[in-house]
Amino acid sequence: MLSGSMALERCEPRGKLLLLGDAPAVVKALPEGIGIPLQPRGVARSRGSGTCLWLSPTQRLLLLATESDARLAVARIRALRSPDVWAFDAGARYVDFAVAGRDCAAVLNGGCSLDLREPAFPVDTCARTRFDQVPVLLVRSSPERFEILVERPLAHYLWLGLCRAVNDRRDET
Amino acid sequence: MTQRRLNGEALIDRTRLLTFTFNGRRYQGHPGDTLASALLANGVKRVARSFKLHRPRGIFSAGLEEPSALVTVGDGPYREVNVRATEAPLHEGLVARSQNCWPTVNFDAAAALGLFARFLPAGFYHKTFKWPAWGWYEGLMRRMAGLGRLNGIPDPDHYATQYHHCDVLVIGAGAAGLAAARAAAAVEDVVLLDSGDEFGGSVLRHELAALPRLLLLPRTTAMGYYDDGLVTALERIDEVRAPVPRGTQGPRQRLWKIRAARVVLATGAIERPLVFSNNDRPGIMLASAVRTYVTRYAVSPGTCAVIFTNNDSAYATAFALHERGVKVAAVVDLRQQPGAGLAARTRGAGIALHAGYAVVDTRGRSALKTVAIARCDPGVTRLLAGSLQWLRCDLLCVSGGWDPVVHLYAQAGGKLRFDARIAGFVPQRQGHRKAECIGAAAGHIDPPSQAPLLPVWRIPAWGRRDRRSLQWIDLAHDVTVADIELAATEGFRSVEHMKRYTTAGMAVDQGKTSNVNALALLGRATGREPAQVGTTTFRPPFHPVAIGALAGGRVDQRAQRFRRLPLQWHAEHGGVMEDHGGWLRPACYLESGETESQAIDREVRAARSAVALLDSSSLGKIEVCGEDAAQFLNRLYVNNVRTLEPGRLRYGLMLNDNGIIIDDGVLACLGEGRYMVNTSSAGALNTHFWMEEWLQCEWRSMRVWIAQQTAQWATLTLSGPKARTVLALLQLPVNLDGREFPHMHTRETEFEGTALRLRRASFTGELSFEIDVPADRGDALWCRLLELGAPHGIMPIGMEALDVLRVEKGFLEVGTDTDGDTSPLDVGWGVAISKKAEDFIGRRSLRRPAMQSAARLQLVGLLPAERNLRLPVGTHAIGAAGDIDGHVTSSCVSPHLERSVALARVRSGSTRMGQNVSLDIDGGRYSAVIGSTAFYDPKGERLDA
Amino acid sequence: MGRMAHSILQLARHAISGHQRWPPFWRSPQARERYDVLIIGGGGHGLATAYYLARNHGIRRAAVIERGWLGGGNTGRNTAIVRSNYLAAPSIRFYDFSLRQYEGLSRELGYNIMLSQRGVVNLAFSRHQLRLMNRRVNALRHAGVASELLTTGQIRRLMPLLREQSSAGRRLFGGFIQRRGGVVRHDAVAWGYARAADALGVDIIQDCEVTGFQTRNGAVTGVETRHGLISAPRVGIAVAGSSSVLAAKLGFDLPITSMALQAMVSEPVKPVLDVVLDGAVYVSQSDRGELVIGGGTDVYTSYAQRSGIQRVEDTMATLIDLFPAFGRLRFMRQWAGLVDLTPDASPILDSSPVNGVCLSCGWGTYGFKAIPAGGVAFAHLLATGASHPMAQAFSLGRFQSGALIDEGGSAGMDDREPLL
Amino acid sequence: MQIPCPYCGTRDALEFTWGGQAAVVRPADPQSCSDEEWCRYLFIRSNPRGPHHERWCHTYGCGQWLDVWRDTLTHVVEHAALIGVPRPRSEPSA
Repeated sequence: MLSGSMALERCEPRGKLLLLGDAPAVVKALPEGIGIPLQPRGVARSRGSGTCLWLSPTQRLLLLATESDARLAVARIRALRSPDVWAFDAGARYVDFAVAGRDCAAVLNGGCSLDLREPAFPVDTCARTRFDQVPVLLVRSSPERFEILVERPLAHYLWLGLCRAVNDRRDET
Repeated sequence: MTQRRLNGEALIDRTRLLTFTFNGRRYQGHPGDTLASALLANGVKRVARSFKLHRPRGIFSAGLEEPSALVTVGDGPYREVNVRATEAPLHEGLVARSQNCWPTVNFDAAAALGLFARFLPAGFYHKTFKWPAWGWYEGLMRRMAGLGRLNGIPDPDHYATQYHHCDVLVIGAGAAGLAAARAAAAVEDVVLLDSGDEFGGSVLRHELAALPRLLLLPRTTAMGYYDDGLVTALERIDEVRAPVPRGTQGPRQRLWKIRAARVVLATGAIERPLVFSNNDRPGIMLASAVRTYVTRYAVSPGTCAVIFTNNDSAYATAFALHERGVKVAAVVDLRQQPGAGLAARTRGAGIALHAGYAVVDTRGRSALKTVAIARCDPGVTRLLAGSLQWLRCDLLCVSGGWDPVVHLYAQAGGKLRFDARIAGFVPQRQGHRKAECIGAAAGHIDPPSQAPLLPVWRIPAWGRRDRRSLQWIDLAHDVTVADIELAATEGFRSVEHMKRYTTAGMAVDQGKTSNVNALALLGRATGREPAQVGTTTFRPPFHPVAIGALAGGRVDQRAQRFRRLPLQWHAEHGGVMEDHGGWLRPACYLESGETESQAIDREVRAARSAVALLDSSSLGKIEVCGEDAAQFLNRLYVNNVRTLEPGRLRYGLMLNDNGIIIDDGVLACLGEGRYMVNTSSAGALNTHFWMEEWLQCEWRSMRVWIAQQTAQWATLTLSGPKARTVLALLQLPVNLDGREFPHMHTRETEFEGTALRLRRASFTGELSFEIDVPADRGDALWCRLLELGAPHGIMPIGMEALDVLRVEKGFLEVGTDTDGDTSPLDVGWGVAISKKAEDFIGRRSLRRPAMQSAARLQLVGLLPAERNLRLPVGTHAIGAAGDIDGHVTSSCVSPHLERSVALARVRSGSTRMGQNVSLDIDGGRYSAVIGSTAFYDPKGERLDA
Repeated sequence: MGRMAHSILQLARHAISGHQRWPPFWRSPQARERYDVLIIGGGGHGLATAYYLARNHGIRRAAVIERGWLGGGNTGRNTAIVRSNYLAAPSIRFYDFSLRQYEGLSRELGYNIMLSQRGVVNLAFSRHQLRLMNRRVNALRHAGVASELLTTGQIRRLMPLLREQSSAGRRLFGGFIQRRGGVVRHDAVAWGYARAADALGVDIIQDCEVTGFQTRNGAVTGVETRHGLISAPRVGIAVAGSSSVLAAKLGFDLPITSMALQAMVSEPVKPVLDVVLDGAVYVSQSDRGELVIGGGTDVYTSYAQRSGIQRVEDTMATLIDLFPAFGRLRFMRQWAGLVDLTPDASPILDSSPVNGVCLSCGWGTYGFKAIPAGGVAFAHLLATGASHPMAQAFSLGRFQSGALIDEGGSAGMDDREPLL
Repeated sequence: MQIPCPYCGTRDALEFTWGGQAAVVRPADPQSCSDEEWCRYLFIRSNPRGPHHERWCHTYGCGQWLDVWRDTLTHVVEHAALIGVPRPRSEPSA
């Protein structure tokens, strides 16, 4: 939906891969060219081969172009039979939204308590946090654009909340 | 009606007229007016009746501290009660009326209470109304109490919430606040908020708006200071416009939650009145408020004024009135020596100055007409005989000094001290980084007095008659000097006791103009200085907040956070969606003209005779992997997990360490060190949380990884004799034959290019297949199965049918057939447990005497003697001695057994098979036989098929 | 108890004299050197205990010492609700005894505590909840405590402003009511008991903080206070949220966690709610017209009698989901009490590991409604050394034997927040 | 209230779940301990008024359990660390 300078949209489905394991083992298991973030809240972008988000010391989420990419990756890693790296298809688990525009940070602050000013939350930072009552995963893809990943069962509830947050700023614009 | 509008500059737009009504009469005002200034401009004096004694009251202040002028504003759904007339901005068509009076504010029947005032001292109701019981009097009391009347209509407006981070938060845009904000904004992110919207006037405001790192929040009032410097503030967005239909506008108000590295409180000070006889008449106002009405709104609240003060600041009011041509009859100053310059200037203006005098009484039934002044001794302890004289005036401007607004400072944990200079409480130390007071809020009242303020908490009454019950301290709650002294006499020496006993400071204004007078007088009555008495706690909010604003966006569709199934199909096909453990799931599917019980019965029969399709997507799906996964699960579940082979399933019970059942589910071994745990729907989150807690906090050396994959998968359950037939039509690359793929086994395969998992687990007692597919494929597969199964009589079923099926089969449901006191021993797991060698969570607790007791409630089946009597869940069994013998936990009339069956927890039930229990249903006694819980297909041939 | 009886005549007489000669509610005595029984904690429980010690057991050489001002703890910080609609038999018996005492208290104390038995209503928002309620109603009926299931229609008549179905999917299935339940003017309970205990000779000493204890071979001999040492062979501790702090001074720990219980009031309005609502949100309308709203506890240890904003927001969201018409009403004041929670949400009324010291604690969020029964039972324990028949289930030993009293009704684990 | 998560940085307390007193030792062999010892482990807590050593989980964030040193009177969090990571000496000890 559009309102003033704000754009709120639901993103196209993409492949998602949940990676469990300690960083070194995970790096070893992944094909060449796919980097993973080592720092908390880090985002690693690999040429062509998608984006990897830091979720926790032992969890990362790999975003890939298509769902089949993700399934292949799962199969490949399973094939390694490593007891220290585990991969799960998470393509259907999350729904992705994006909010873009000059006020995007303020819109998110309509329900999220984080400091989203650029110095505190620069581009290519991700964070798990909450928007109102909903656990979300925020990714800042550009100074004026955030992606919001949410688990499917709460996606509708979150969408209503984000629409509300955009509307609530109408008096500003 | 007299017009009291003055000439000279003001912050109102004289070029435009606004029409409004008050108590049904039409008046006019200007943009920029508040309801209060507009009423005063129209000469309206009486606007309200007091809370307890219904005394006529007028406008007392010019701000949010207003104790008296509370009115009801707006009509229909927009009606708002207890609005301070001094805060309500005027807009075209505004409708306001007095409240808490009948029939009118000018003639209020309840004012008769005044005659009995002396019989109604503080706490009088505690000393009376005991016979025959309080209830006899309460109704009347309740109708008398309260102020405005709610319209009873849902609030049509909506409210926003906004988090904000900044380096410096400045509260209050007076001179001090403006300076602080401008200085900081050069180098830091700054927020400057103020209850008004001037920000030092249009010029300065323009300038400020241009500063890139400064955010201005007009019409915003700080409400509270919470842990770690979280400041909440309420922005009144729409108050300058007339109400408009919902949704056509932005939010009505916005609740800000601001986190600042530094909070600067430039919240100013509130003027304190003086306490004397009959000091509550309409026409008696705070001196500073009168000044505001004159200079800001160009309104004179009266035609002839008297100033009554104990400090220099009120002289400015005298001069302001004088300069605008309003007659000032006299300045009455309690001090023998006012500031020299002021005295001269007053006399120079031809205003009579009575130094060393006090206002000792007032007259005027409907509004102020005359005031009596008398000479007093330097300490104002007594009045000099023969010095009494009456002055005609319709406006009395009082000033007893100033109280810094230190509410947020105190909420931030700042300590206060009593400052004799201003006879008020000020911040103890400066430079409090969390919340620093500056300017008047820090006690720096300017202009600084030439002559010191003379603290006088109560003016002696003239004559012998006791007037203490006519000397008002808290105008909002009708608390008088007599009430405070009564509290002291009766032993309520603590300021908190006095507050609760007299209710001083507990009204809507929270005693902003009365608290210090009240505590000082309590001190006087108990021989203590104000400093020793101390203040009451400054509790948030500083100023009342609409409940809707606190609820923010969590209304209507967002009132509850329910989880949604991945399938949209249900609601569109008659599914009755209800809350099941936080998920919205279909209770049943209503076909036209059907009752719920008919629908449930139809669904049950389909499951038993053909095949049912159930959306089980909310089933918890937690993947537990790693070298130590088996050992990990073996410690968490009552069952032996080590012996679980790949491709197999096992039912599991999970306890807390107190030995109580907290969840059950099905464990699947998918391969070497790979397990899938299917928890109950309600338990998915808790169980995952529980696992992580043990892994991270207790068994940190274990090599285990846990993934909460519940949301990734849709789970569709085919259940019934024809389940296999229908599933076969999908032509999965899996041999579905019962010998190849028996009960309690699982398979992983692919379907149309995506992963698919099959489990032969059954909660219905019928041959069942649980099918997992990625959540976004759920809808498609569901429809496909309905299509393929149609010839075989497939039917979607809901939770209620499932409940009947599992009760028939005698499967327990955690949280329904168990409660916070149920151990596995109570549900027949003793033998299984004794076979397990290793320890598991909760095992030790089972050995405690109370858990071993033979008299515990144990889960059994009940067959009522009356075959068709459906036992209400919760029905109690009564023992021979009249003691409680147990209770029914689940129950249904089984369509297949064609009789009523029930699950129940019965005292030592497992040892009482075949015996009768006596059930009490609404006083009637019914009998039932205790038996096994497996009513249907006890051998399990159907699900093993 | 001549000077005890307040009455309208007395009120009139004092009105003539300008209310200047009312006797004080209680003396402000200096602590004596020794007492037969010393009660720590001048809240409802401590004061009631003192009163019943003197009245039921003739022990008048007793004192109540209070760190601050009497009734300043949870007694003055709760939502003032009284009810006995519990689930477990021992709880029902105990709390109903308490309610019966409340019913006669105004006359017994000669002081109107303004008991308003307007009925306490619980609501069920799922079939499951409604079934659990039926179990509770039957348990109550079997214990001789009247309560009834309510249809949605009956609830509609009791609460015309209640919204039964929300567009979010919440739906009302029914509820149940205990008509004898209601509210009391909370401060009056503390004041009434204090006044009555004082009249029977009990010393009430305020601003008297306990700094330590004196013991000789495992038995208490006295209490050290800001006002010096006070000797007593028997000491009763009734300090709610501070129980663990005093226990630590005596060298033992308790199965107790102290948490902040939030409460708030709205501005006063003419009557809009004539029953007490318990459950999704705890709300009633005071005789002054304010909505008194219980906000639930902050789930972490806290001794700060201070409240956060999150709880208020959660509570208000629930409130206006049920009563959309309250949206424009303003919330006026918030505060927090300091509650002492046990693992099974039931109290501890028992002697302690230190001889002579007895405990009345673990009242959690049920303390106020338990005051009269707690006072009777604790007085009995202090006077006889044996636990009162109706309080035997509330022993310290139950945590060892496993005989917990399941009042939480929860399946052992409170609802956790989700992990993404 | 805010808690400085060693991974995610300082976050509002409403992202965390409280886990009670930290470092409560579960008996190595529960079967061999007395009812009294078991009770102590299950239920008896220090519940101090002032500095407290607790366990919190960053549920809405990284999902990690943390050792937190917090003052129960002021709600000030003095330190937060990963479970098992000892608290720096410099910190005033709880």
